[in-house]
Amino acid sequence: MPVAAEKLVGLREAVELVEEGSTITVSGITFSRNPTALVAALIERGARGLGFVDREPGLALDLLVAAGVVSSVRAAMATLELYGLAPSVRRAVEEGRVGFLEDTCGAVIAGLRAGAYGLPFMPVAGVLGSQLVELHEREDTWRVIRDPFGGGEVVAVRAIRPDVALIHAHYCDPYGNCVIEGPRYEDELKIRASRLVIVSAEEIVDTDALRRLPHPLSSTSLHVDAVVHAPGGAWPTAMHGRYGADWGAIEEYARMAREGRALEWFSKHLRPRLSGWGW
Amino acid sequence: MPVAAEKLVGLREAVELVEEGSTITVSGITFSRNPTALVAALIERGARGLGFVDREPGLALDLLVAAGVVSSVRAAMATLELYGLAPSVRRAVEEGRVGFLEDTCGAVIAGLRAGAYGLPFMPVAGVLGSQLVELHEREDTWRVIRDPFGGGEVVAVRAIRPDVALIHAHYCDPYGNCVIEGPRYEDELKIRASRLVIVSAEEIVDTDALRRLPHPLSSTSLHVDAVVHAPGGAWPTAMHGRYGADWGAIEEYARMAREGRALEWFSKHLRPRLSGWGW
Amino acid sequence: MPGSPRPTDVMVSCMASLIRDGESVYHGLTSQLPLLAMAYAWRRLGRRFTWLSVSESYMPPPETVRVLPSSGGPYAEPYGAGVVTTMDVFDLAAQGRIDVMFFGAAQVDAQGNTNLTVIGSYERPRVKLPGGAATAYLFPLVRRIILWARHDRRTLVERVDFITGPGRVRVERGLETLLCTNKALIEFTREGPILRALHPGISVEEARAGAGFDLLVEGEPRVLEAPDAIGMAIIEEHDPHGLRYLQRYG
Amino acid sequence: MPGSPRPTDVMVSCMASLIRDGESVYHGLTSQLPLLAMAYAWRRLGRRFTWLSVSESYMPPPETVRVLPSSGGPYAEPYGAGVVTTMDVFDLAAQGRIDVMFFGAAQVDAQGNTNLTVIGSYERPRVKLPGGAATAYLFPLVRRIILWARHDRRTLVERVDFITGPGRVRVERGLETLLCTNKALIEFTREGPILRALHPGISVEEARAGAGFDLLVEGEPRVLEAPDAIGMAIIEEHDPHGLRYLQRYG
Repeated sequence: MPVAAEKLVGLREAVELVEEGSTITVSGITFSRNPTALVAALIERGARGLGFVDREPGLALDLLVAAGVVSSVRAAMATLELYGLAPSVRRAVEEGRVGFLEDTCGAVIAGLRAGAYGLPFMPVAGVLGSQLVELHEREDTWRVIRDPFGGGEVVAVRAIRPDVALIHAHYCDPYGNCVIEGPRYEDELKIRASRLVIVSAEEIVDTDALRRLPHPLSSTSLHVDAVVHAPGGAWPTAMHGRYGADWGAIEEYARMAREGRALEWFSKHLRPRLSGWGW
Repeated sequence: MPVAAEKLVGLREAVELVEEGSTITVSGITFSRNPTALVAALIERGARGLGFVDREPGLALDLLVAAGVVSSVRAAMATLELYGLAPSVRRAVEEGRVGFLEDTCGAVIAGLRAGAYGLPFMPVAGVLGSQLVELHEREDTWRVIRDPFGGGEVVAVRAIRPDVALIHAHYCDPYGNCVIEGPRYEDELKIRASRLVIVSAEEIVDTDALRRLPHPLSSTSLHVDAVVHAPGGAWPTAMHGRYGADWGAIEEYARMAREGRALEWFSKHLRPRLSGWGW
Repeated sequence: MPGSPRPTDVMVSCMASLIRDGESVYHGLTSQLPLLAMAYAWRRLGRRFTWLSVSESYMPPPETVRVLPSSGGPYAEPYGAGVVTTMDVFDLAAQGRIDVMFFGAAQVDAQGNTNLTVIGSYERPRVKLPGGAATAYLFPLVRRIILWARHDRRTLVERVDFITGPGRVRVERGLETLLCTNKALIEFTREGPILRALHPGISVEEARAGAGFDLLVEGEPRVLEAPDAIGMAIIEEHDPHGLRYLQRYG
Repeated sequence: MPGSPRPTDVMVSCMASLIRDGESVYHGLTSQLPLLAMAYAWRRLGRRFTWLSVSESYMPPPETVRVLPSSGGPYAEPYGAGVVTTMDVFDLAAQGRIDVMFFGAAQVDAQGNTNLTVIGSYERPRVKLPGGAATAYLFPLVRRIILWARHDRRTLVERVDFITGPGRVRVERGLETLLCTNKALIEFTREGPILRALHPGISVEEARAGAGFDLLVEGEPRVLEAPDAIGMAIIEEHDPHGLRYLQRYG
């Protein structure tokens, strides 16, 4: 594990690290802090057939499914919120082109915690009584076990260890020491649970800019494999403290995706931005 | 659970919340961010026979044991570091006056995580092969179980739920929304795992001072039962960003405690400070 | 001049009325109506509670809350007193310390089970729904769940196609489960679903006709209070563009 | 003029020499010698590694590190590039991503088992030791463990009174376990404890006489390099008051 090796690379180099057959996870939720620059690069690269795991994905997932990059999904919810069901996901699942394992928030968190903590599994509260239990027992992702201390039945969630995490952060030094501000969602767990971590950041800063931060780093160089400078790299989703979601662009996406034209939207709006991110 | 109820109380009122027979935990490690003001108040109140659980306690624990406040201890290590074994703890345990269940850092963390996450237990990596396993199986605090997903044996740690957490923080609003800066140790878990939480703070601030903090709060009003203003409330231990440890006072403590005069030190150094903290 | 209350607005005030002083209240994604209900409860009904959100913004000044296409972004509740993560809230829930949570549902059945997973079978979906998010996790844990859904026989069904949220577990444990529809307020109990209140102008018969399960009536159901002019002004302040009507509850 | 190296200083340079480029290295409490070893490895031996600490200060500029009575306080490594918690490091360890950890021991036996728990029996302690801290947790997890201890027959024993750190597990798994004493460097292997090197002026016989277990010798053990004047100047810069000698390793 090289320490002080600089990991600053271009967008193209970064997404070339994503190997065939990988399962990926992304930062943020629905329309907030999606790693859109990295996602766009993955689409542009022509990646296919990846797995995807997340709690409450939105735009990034729908795009990845529309582009055929992702062919199996595990998530607690996939939604475009007020713009309705995630249209590309819905269509692909209904047509049987994409597998979907529905999860539930607490269990996704438990699985990511187990992955991040280097444990084979974690118990999770709640859940019992939901038919999701049957699905996951069949997939061998959950098991109903007895509390070894006599407290009754509890669901054990197998560790979730994504092959790749695509994370958009506020700032990062060239070694992978990064800081996310505002809402974290489970991104700090995703960074720790994943085998390969690619961080894109609004700003690349000197390590000195991180000194005497009052709060723990979101990632260290030990966690991160590649760093990309991508200002605006969450567009059109929101970036806490920097920019809001671009609702016009998102509404247009929802409309076009419903019409099966998600890739047209990509060509019109996201592809042109790739060069600005050094593609 | 009252929401916006002010929880700002005096030191005396705060420690009166600690009920007989409680198990307590404290913030910080050895000589850093110990909740000395709260500990001093507990001693002055004449509390006796409490349980104690922590990862790497130092000064606070030795004082509590010397004063007879604590009569059973669970910890991974109890040390005065360069000043040697914690003298009051050592003597009390060797004389059979205080029970000591030795734990190990990773397992303390796992137990606190289970407590904080509302789970009956958590698995922990490592540990197998240590004779600590026998001790804890006897106490029913650990169990060696099989990974339900076929990965072999693993130690399950029963949730640690202290009755009371005594926490010294950098700042806190009157409702219990608090912020710890710099090293966290497991304090944010202790806050979440404990049934009753008393926070002393260097500064009491308006809630508005917390707005737009880039990092998550160390505690919210939901977690905290009482807030005390105690500037210098970690003395003579260190407070990140505010004051270093007072090594002269600590060395004197170590010497006097070895001579069985820990309470004399208390009377000389800590008791006089109580009035400054509003006792 | 604020507009007249529509059924959506009555749903907002109905949900708001179910929040009590001192409670801890969380809302999730696609929860524009719960967001409005929380603001309404605070400002119009004077309820004081701990405001928690999937946006991880804690205790935002209710006046600053805005309805946006996402109820989870950083700009819907932008001035919180700090970041409190969803993980943190869900851990509190596991400890039994979260009092109120809101959930939508594509189907709700007589036992209060909800479905957000699939219409048809899981393996061969007729409609692939968005997924239950925290539904399965929180159903057994949260003291009071406030559901909102459309009042028709496609939604209020005898048996859900898939049990995402185990309402039966809640009823068995004595946890409160309430449903605000665009016609009524229903509570799920051991005895069955009880019609607790009606929107203004809706009859018991109409409410029953719109449900695919038997609705019990104890005496005369209350009539829900529609937002008055002050209430509507507040709702419109938070949602000037009427995004709340996009979900077509009327 | 820096002082002459004493056995304690040779222990520091011995521990430092066991850190390799690119590794992740963590030290715990009462670890003034490891702290010095890390600074020495960085500054005198030019090793570049990820610096992690119980003080939760990450990658402090090594020049700014100071030996204090606590190796865990915020002022021993005050200018870290950020806070990285012990929890975070221990999770990395569970994933097999921590390369080096230092541990003291009151007893070490032929299998590399260590005791920090008790002299005598656990139930009736003759000496209640401080406790193993992370010993039991990390022994099965960390790639290379560097122990330090006094070279005498009370410390280097045939069998420890209590297995706090399961050295046998390490040896079986092929994890490296090295011991820097005030006389020698010993490695625990499947074949047994091997005398790898000696402090200047210490003979094989002396090292063997000081151990309560058989020390294997393969050829001629190396002689450890004592810090030179530059090295001593560095050590003294970090520990101007000689706190490192308080543990009485000579």
